[in-house]
Amino acid sequence: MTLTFPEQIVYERPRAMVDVHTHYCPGCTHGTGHRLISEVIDEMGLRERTIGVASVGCSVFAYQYIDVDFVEAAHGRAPAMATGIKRVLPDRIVFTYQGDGDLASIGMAEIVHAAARGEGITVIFLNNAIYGMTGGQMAPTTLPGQVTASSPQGRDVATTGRPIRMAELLAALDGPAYIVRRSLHDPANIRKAKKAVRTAFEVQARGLGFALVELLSTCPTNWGMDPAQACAWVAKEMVPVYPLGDFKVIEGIY
Amino acid sequence: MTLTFPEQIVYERPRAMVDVHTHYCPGCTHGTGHRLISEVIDEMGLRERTIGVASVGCSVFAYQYIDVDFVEAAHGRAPAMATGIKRVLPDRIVFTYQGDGDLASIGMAEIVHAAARGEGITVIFLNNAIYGMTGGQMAPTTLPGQVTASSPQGRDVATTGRPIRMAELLAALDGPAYIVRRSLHDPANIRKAKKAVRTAFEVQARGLGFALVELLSTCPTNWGMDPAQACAWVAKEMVPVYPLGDFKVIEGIY
Amino acid sequence: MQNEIIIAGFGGQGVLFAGQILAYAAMESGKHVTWFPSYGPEMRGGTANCTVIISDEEIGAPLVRNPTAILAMNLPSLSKFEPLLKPGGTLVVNTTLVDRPVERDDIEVVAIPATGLAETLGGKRLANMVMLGALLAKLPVLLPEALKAALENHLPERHRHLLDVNMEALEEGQAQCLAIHMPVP
Amino acid sequence: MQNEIIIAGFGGQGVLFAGQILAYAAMESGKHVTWFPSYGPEMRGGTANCTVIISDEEIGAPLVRNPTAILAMNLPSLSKFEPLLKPGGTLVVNTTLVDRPVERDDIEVVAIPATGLAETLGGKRLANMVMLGALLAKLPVLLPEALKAALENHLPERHRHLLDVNMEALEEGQAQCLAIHMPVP
Amino acid sequence: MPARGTIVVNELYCKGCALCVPVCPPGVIAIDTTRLTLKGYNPAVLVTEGCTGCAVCSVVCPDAAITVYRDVTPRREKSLQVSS
Amino acid sequence: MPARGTIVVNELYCKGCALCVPVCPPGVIAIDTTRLTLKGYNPAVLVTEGCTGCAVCSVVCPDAAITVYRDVTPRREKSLQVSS
Amino acid sequence: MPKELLKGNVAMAEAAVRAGVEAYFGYPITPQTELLEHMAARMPELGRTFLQAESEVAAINMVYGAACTGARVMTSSSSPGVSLMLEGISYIAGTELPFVLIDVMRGGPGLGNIAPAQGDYNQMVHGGGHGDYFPIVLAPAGVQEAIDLTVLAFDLAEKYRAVTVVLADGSIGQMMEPAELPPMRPLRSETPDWATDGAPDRERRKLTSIYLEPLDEEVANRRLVARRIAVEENEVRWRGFGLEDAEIVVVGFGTAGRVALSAVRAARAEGIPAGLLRPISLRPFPTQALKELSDRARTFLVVEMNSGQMLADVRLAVEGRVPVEFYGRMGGVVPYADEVLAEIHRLSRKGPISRAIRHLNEAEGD
Amino acid sequence: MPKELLKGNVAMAEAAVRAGVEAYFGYPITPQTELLEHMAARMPELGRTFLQAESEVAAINMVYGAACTGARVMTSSSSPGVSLMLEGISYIAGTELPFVLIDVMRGGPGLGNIAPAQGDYNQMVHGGGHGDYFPIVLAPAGVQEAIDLTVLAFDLAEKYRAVTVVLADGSIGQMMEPAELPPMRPLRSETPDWATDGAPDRERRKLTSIYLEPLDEEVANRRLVARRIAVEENEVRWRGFGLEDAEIVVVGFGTAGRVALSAVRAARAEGIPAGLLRPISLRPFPTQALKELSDRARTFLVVEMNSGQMLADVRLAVEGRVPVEFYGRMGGVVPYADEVLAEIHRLSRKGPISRAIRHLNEAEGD
Ligand SMILES: Cc1ncc(C[n+]2csc(CCOP(=O)(O)OP(=O)(O)O)c2C)c(N)n1
Ligand SMILES: Cc1ncc(C[n+]2csc(CCOP(=O)(O)OP(=O)(O)O)c2C)c(N)n1
Ligand code: SF4
Ligand code: SF4
Ligand code: SF4
Ligand code: SF4
Repeated sequence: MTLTFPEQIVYERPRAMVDVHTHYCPGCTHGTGHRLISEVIDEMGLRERTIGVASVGCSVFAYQYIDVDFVEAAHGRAPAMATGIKRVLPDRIVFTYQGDGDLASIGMAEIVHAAARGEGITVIFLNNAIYGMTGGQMAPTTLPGQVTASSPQGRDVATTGRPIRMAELLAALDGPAYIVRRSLHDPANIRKAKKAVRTAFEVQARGLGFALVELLSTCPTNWGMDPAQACAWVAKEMVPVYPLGDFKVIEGIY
Repeated sequence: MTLTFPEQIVYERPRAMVDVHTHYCPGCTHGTGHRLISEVIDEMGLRERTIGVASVGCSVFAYQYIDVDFVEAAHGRAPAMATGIKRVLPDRIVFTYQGDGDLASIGMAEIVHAAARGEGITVIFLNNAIYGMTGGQMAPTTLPGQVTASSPQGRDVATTGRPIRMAELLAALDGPAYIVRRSLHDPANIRKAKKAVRTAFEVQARGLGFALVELLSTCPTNWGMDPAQACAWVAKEMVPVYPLGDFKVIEGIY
Repeated sequence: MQNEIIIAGFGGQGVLFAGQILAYAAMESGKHVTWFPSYGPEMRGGTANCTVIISDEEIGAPLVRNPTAILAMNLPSLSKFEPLLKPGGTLVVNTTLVDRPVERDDIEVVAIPATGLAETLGGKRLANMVMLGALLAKLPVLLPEALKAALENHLPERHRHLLDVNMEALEEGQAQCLAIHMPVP
Repeated sequence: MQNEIIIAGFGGQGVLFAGQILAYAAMESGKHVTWFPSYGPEMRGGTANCTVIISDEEIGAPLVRNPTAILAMNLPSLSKFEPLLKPGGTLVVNTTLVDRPVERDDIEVVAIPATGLAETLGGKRLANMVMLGALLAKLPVLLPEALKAALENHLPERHRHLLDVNMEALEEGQAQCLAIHMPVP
Repeated sequence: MPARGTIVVNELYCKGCALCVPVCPPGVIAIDTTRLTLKGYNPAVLVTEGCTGCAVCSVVCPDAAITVYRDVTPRREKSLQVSS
Repeated sequence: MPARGTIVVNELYCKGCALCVPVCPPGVIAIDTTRLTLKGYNPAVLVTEGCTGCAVCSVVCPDAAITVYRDVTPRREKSLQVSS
Repeated sequence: MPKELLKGNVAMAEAAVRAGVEAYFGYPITPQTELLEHMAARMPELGRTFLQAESEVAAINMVYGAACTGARVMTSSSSPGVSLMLEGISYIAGTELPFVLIDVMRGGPGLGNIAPAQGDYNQMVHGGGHGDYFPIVLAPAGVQEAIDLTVLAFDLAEKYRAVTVVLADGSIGQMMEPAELPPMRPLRSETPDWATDGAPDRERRKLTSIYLEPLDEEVANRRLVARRIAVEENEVRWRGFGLEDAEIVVVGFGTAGRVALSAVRAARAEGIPAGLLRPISLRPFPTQALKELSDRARTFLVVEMNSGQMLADVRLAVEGRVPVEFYGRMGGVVPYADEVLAEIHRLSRKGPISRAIRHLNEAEGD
Repeated sequence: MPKELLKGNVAMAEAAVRAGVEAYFGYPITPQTELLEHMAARMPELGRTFLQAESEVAAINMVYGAACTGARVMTSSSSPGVSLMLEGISYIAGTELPFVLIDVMRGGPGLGNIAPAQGDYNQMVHGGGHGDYFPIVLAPAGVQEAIDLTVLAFDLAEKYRAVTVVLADGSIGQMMEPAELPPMRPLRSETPDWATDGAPDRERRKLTSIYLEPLDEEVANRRLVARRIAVEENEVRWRGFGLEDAEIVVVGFGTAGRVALSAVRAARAEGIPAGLLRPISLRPFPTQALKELSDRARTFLVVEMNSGQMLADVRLAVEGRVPVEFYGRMGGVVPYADEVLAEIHRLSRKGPISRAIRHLNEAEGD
């Protein structure tokens, strides 16, 4: 849009976001995740040297929404694909955008090894405690007792174990430089999340190593809630299981 | 052999070890690992209700040496295969025997998820810091600077990361009941290792959950050392990187 | 003798369920029947549709290019399917959500404010039954009783309390249809 | 004209290297040649062998059922390969490690205490060259010079200092062969 | 006197999720149930006076549908430079 | 008086790795370089008097090739029952 | 049992339950997911094993383990997920264990889409995994057949100790039709004599796919080939329509076969002597039946939802005696009956080369 | 360059280096490992990328990423490892990216053994992965050819934006022969116009294998089919021996082809009119050449180190004009020339059915 007094704009849609209506459900915080990344790409001026790696999940179409070169990985393999790109183009900014089924279930080996190698990539990990794309089955991150399409009686920890806390797990490795967890359920947390996303890109730009930001996210559709309820559920149910905070921050990042 | 005074025997080859010459190189502590498991199976009287899962590595023929029902898994997938067995035969004792390439490299997803689910299996994990079977390539457990067939200049942590310490990594999960590291390089440590292996089988027999014993092991052949040097190298080089000890022991095991 | 019916609308309008009720009714009337949905994430937020084929003999293709009847519950559905309807076929339009006239003149049109009527009966969600009722009035592929029986037997437990209003919606659809539909000259 | 030579012994006896030297010599003498090893873990601890085929024309199969010559550096190798040797073929046996006589009488046998001789020359590991020397003396498939040149050019750097003793071992093998080998009546 | 501002909701993006409604401090945003966007959603709209241009709605909007304008005060201008 | 014992090395299993040699407290085990086993290894053997039957060699033997005998003392017997 | 209106995925799942499946391991993927979800609800309530694996790789290896114990076990997936299972499938085949895989095919290659397709024909029928092994492959064309073949799959898998695949396209999984489920079978009472179930009082058992000595591996391979031959002799299944006097024989499986049925009916209604052979068993393939038809028919038309994979098997049966033409749609496109009818018209007029092939050449430009 | 005595695995690795490969990602597996090890030494010293991946799954997806940037990239593995790569291969094919895979085949199925075998023919030639895609497959029969085909593989991969496979059996990887390496090529200087390399001053690019709309996916599928047709027209390669007057045509690839050469030579020495056709490109397959021969020859004998996989492609070419017999060894057994010669003798006498088939039936018992 053309503006007569541009200096009056307090907030405007990031340039790095493509001007299209997304396929995400109303209120799905995947959109928020995309927005934060786009804002950071704008602020850091990375648009022309960034390569995004979309994963298989509801965010499969991330490549349609963020205005940088993009590839679409196989389910769970985004970190391996990003490794392939970063190794041949070390001066580019390479990030993956992955859901919890993608990263914590089928993609466990690839994320652990990318982190252990200290691969110089940025991973934005959206944890919504469920498989959204396929219609709401249990993820490794699903909460105890949570009813999903593949845990109709509620997740039974006796047979399926407790939720996997990826940030804590990866922080147990020597490789990573920056591992934190934030949430997208309210303005204050979204602002913190934005800072973390920016740091995660700066870590890469400064060549400090592997950076991952876990973002607690909503899936109103498969949780069977309206968007506001979903945000409240994140605060009430998810945050206690997935404490927000910094799990690994090497010297020199802050 | 027939013994006139059986009561005089202080030590004899465990009954659970098949009477064959193994294919292992002279002094390779894979043999020691097999022996400890066999002793425990004898002592606990498990021979007739145990199912072993051999993995792909030099121990691929474990099924020929330990006298229980045995299956041979695909490379890295032993924990998944063991899960399949244990789920349909919950009252049997199911254990896997895996090398570090098998468990820590290609098998990362399967071991992490089996541990996270708290799968009621016992995992004996031999860490010899190299791929033995295929002729001495780098493993995720290879020490910094260690020369291998695929790290001819010595492992470069800048491009391949630091060694993955599996016991510490898995201990970061909520699922496992018992995660310890021991070593096979001298009599005192072998005795401790034996106790740990026994505990790991007891944890399963008592239905307490997932148990894993990481055993530091030698590969004289691919390390280019004689067996005694190899044991010394474990003590001098490996133990500092892979500290021995208990990393997770839930209530009620000891 | 084979009838091919496409029911299309927004995700929330119960088009898949309407198709299933039709299919149950056909089955219980001893006919061959197939129900084929649009599926997967492309449905998310967007539009949904299903194809119900009712026949006296074994059914071959589960999808047809030119159906014999279409229930268009919103504008996008009308735009997408009107051109495909077989000449002489039946088009039921939910005029509440469709603000333009039908374009073709080689088909039978039933224009009915289904959503509007549904609201008077107890809620938008009943529009699908109103449309079904209207269809049967125009195209007697099945006996209304069969549809009612299907509703009776297959309305999910959690909606049991809505059985009566669903029945009324069906009847209202039929009644209105005979009254209001405008055959093309 | 094609010669097929199998060299077999314990892992540590340098049978693969002996085969490679033979192959280099053949290549540098302008012949077609293939070197095919036994490989993989089954070698571990156990025995190793390789097949070297030297020919004047393009070589087909890289493995043969009945070779024209065999170098048996230990007992298991003799037992395994003696029966396979082509009638009239050449069998070189390392008598130091083989305590039984050769069984077949339709072949040419060179019995030589290669390991023993090697020790006198500077170490067991030279037995492979002694065997090679003996083979060439009996079966002049290549010129001894070619073999020496091959050693010269392809002995790994870290063994360079052993070049001379390797040469001697070759010569010793040749010399002994003419002296000691026992043609079958 | 309180800062004055306004918002523009782009109906190409807005899905009427209503996340912006409760977070608005002066409570001047509401969902317009009388209209459907081209995509079939009831859009958010500024319903009364009082927008301070605090931009909190834009922070929660998953679809980056909101543009926020406000009278520039020196303080804000400084912080603007910081963040862009 | 020190306990007396002896070992038998099964040459079907022994690979002459020599791990048992240095760990033997009285140092009575050695590798016999004059003989090859059927598998082609120089086996370990008990070379002199003095084996106490402490069984430490059997603890390190990767091939479970060693059987250890010793005069039974009550103490040892007790601990035996414990571990079996 | 009375007929019910059942969705293909649910019907196959419940059929497996009634056939006595003891353990299910799987991973969600569209358009197969309802199958897994039905198992998630049913298996625990019956005290049987359901586990959502961390991946298809893990799922197939869990199946491998469970199969070693002699249990009736299965998994299900769709195209990309099945690709991830191929190493495990090869291992299970090499270990000569029975199990059932249901592949509900979607558009490919790669991530492709979730629409119905038949692009996994070669992958399943001709062994996508490494080495020589021969799964039995059954292709349903409707919900009732999907039920019947699922039950049959378990019996054949155990009879031949063979990997058995129910190869359905997405439309079979997603559509609803009236169908009758079989009665609930009792669970298997005894354990096969090869199972590694850690049982007392017998010689220990080993199950593995490794034979380090090639001659031993060859013996194992021969057992597999021998079973393949036995399967080819005993288990061929197909359905025909109007073949008695057919001059134009249309061949298609699964949904493509249904579409072809509509087209053939329409053609006959116009007096064109067309007929349909719909292979039900893809391996073993109805080679003999096609051979015999090729002595009578004037021409063959193969219809597939892929670029022409079964086509090769038809041509191997016909061996050039009569022309074999092809009409295929790819990438998740389900052909309409009128497209196939147009091909039949063309052939009945001995027209120009197939439209399908024409498209393909047109595409050469881009 | 002068000839050197080179091991096949090392020769292929160095050939790739000289052909300008910029990145190698792989995972150790016998009998391919020396290839990876050579890359581990060479690539870093040249400032290029070598990374030992955590698995074959990771390796192929690293290749996928690197290929997206337009870099010359490759991986190598052996049978079970290749099975794990199939999902990734299908993705790369669906994204229309070039890359080179070297598969040094071993005995299977399952873990099998590490001996030379040809059991991955169907997996590689007929698309082991899901969906319709068509790798170019080249099969060397010696070290020199392994070098030449490795270099060619990169050129063809880029020319057709196709997955290109060098399909070698274990013996090719393990044997040493005198061979000449090509000169070192300069590295690629410009980037293809489809590459996602994050470059400034141009429209952003997307590379993906997803086409949610079936009609779009079908267009992509047609591009793949069109390339397949172009490849079939331009890239067929094979070698013949004594075909001019051959009544018995032996067909074999790779090591089986070499063994057959010895047998055919011996047969001709005995005055038997035998000839050899050794396919070098398995896809595209030398169908035309075989078709023409089938008009002259009396009978065909296919020799493979598997249960008869290429056999089907030969039969499709011959279309029943003359008998096609088969002799195969499986599980890592390399046939000796005398076995093939015996088959030729039998055929020259028009003897009973093939010994190979005979074994198979014998085996039926067990
Ligand atoms: C190999 C493979 N397996 C399974 C699938 C099906 N699949 C697509 S997305 C998905 C899970 C997505 O969940 P998540 O990663 O949590 O992302 P979300 O949709 O919740 O954002 C699955 C299982 C697939 N596409 N490929
Ligand atoms: C899918 C697959 N990839 C690779 C291999 C080759 N391979 C066999 S064993 C092995 C590594 C073994 O190393 P480790 O697990 O450390 O056991 P070790 O031999 O050292 O005891 C590899 C890579 C294989 N058999 N299968
Ligand atoms: S299904 Fe869930 S995760 Fe996916 S777009 Fe909708 S709300 Fe977001
Ligand atoms: S190679 Fe290493 S690990 Fe393998 S048997 Fe020999 S010493 Fe042991
Ligand atoms: S948050 Fe954004 S999308 Fe949601 S209602 Fe407000 S403006 Fe619309
Ligand atoms: S430790 Fe065992 S194998 Fe090694 S030398 Fe002693 S007895 Fe022999």
